[in-house]
Amino acid sequence: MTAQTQVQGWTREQMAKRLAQDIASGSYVNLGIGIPELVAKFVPEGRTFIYHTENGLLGMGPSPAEGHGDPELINAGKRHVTANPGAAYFHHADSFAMIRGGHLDLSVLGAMQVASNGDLANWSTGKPDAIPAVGGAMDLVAGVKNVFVITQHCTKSGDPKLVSACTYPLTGQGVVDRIYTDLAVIDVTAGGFQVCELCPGVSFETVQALTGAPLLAAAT
Amino acid sequence: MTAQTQVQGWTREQMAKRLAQDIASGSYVNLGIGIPELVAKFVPEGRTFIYHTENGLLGMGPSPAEGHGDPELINAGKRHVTANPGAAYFHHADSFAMIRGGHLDLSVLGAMQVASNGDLANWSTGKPDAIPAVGGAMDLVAGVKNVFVITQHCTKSGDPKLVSACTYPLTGQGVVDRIYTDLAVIDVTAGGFQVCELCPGVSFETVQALTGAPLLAAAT
Amino acid sequence: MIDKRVPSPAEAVADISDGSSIMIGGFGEAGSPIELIHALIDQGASDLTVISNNTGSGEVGLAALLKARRVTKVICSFPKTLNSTVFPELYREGFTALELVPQGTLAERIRAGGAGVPAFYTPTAVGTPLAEGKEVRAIHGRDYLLEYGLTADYALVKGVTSDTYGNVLYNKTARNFAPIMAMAATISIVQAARVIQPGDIDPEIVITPGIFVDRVVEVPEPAHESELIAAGVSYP
Amino acid sequence: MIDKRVPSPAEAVADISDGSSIMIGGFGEAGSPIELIHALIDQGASDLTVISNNTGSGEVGLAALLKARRVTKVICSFPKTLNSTVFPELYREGFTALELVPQGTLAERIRAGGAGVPAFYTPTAVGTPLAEGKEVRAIHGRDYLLEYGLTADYALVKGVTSDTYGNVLYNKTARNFAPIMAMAATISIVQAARVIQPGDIDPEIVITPGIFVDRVVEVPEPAHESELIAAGVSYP
Repeated sequence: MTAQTQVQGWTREQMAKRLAQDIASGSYVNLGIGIPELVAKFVPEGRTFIYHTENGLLGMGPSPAEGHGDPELINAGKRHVTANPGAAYFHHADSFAMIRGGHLDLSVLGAMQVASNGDLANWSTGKPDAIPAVGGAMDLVAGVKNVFVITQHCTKSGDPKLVSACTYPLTGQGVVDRIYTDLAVIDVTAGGFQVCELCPGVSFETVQALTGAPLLAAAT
Repeated sequence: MTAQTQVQGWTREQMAKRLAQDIASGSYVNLGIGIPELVAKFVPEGRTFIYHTENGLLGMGPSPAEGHGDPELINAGKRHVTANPGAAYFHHADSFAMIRGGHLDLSVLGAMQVASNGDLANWSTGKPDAIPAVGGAMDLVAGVKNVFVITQHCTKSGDPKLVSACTYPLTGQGVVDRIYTDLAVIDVTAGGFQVCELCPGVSFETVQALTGAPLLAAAT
Repeated sequence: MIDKRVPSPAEAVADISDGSSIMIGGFGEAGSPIELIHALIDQGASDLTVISNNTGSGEVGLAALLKARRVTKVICSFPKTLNSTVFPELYREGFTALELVPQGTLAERIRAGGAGVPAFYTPTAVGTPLAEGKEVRAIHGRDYLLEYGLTADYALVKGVTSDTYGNVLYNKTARNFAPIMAMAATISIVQAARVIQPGDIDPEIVITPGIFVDRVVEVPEPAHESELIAAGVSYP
Repeated sequence: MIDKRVPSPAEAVADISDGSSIMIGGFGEAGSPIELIHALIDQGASDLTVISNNTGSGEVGLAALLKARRVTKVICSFPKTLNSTVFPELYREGFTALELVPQGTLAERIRAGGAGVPAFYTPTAVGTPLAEGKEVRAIHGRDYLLEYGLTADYALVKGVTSDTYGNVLYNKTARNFAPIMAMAATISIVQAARVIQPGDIDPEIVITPGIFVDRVVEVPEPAHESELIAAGVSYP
């Protein structure tokens, strides 16, 4: 049994809810596939977020009722979605102009590894037999104003995902601003990883032990 | 009295009508300001041309009845126009994507000078006190598949406009395919200017005398 | 009178020759021109280069074209999809080569190709394996990669409505790559559920102006990839 | 609730400071945001760089802003218009500098600025005086110029309809530079004849998605430059 499994951290939903607290009302947000999608379930009272999906929709709404999906109204994860009032459709070059041009406020992505200098690896294991597939991840991290990562603190086999240097192929260099894990909220600062908030019941030392790079304590 | 004024050449309307004969049905055409605009009056029987105006309209129609103009429906010359059935509006970047991307079949432009290598000068006298203004001319000659010039053979003071080398600032290098003047239709070939057709009653020698570069006779 | 209609998907793709480059619209199944792709399979052209965001699912549409061993190269951003087994096999076998391009770079390269922009700089993929072999240039203090415009011999795209001039409207997120692919291909072929007369589309709402379209074919009830797969279809 | 409305043109332009760069929509009078420009004149900011296709006519709108000696540089393609005397005088005097850019290069530079493309190559102006000082690069055997993306602190544009999220529709050829300027400016300000609620515009026909728009001001009966000039108006 690894160290991590002994720690009772936040659930995925709690991680997503915690992240949503940090999004300002009126933000334009792109949510990646997987845990990032859960963030849409936790819009704080009184705030409005507008969701962008890179396949060509601003103002993406929730999934339709089962059986009411339109195969031509999907999100980047190719799931059926809906369009909210005030939505707009556009083609791919315009969609990535929004991304690359810095018009989106926030990109929320999963990660395989994040380095203490903000490097992100989330698209390939680099294994020779892997079919490489990148999608829009490199565009998002290169262009969006703020990049938040949401991920389990460690891999399934217990290895740290927060590391001193990524060993997997990079998605972007120095692009991650903040990381939300099951154990903590961690900022990427000029000095490296800095704890912003610990999951209740989880100690700084525990998080440090499960992190592959030095952690700075929360600013006081 | 200059040589030119003794020659009875084609009228502007005749020049425009002659040029229109050389446009294939279904062509996408951009007409410059001045004599080029007259071409639209002479669509040969059975053909359809679609006119592009670079300020954002494909399918431009004729001028509206006096007093029925919309100040927000104008052509590149800033005159009131109409939109034909099947028209489309678009923004300036898309409009010049059509031009630069080689999607237009024909650009018809006026000229101050055309050189025998196809160089065109039609935007500036280069005089120090002139207010330089270029508009879309350089984009049109760089991008459109075929460039036809329509112009009087000589300037008002009788100087040739067809020359061995332009003395005015260039609009583009080696861009003109064919020239329609009041005296002749002249191709720009690898060997220089070549007469394609003479205005009835005008001799090759007369045209040569009024041209500032050697003329090749029409191919037989 | 200008009329870009052709009677059938088969006639629309009849002249595509071996070795052609073909842009195929769609993001996943949304906007995938299945009837045109199936006509291309029937037609038989091979050694094709396909530029498309994905590589298809199941054994219909784009995946079926691959399975028929007609495609020797794909340029795409995400060649993995649910139910996608065809491409991985061809790729591992070495039959189909892959040029992997970030999605936004792919879109911008296609748009550039259509707009007569031969090359441009982008911040995407700087410092990653996908920057290998590419020119890096610092502009205003930041590094960018040089990327080239992308054109193709043909584009196959799916609209919802077109007029006979080739002015096209799309359905929701099925729009995706279609407008820029129509710009970037020498011959752009549109399948649309409804083909109407010039003047029947408000010029303010046209998405693809007809100048970018060469052929229009009416396909009144286009198939959806997921429904074909659910029905167990394997084309042909 | 997101609501980008501001009550008046004056409030919409209130924070524009001396030395700002401002993109101003319009091709001739079509799409010229006259009420926003007049509010800017009233506001008093000076030493402005204006990016606009023309330099205005008569002594209203853009020409009036120039006449008020607020603009020390213009970046434009065609600074000569019928009834345009203001700019030529300021230019000859040396008060207002001119960066002359071919119209399509201007449009593409603005679009690039908005799309995060720092620079691109174009065939336009190769071998002309407007190529002086610019990098020339041969790509696939043809020469191209390197041109840089253009951004600005503000954009002032005119739409016909907007919703409170800033999704904008335009009127005919008044669309021209507005959509790309809205993309390229840090703060984009739209005057629209009608401001409606989110959901009142079909998402298929939105021209400028709200993400590119920061402020929307309703100007129900916008003036037309030619009518003001015909009426002998000289602003202020």
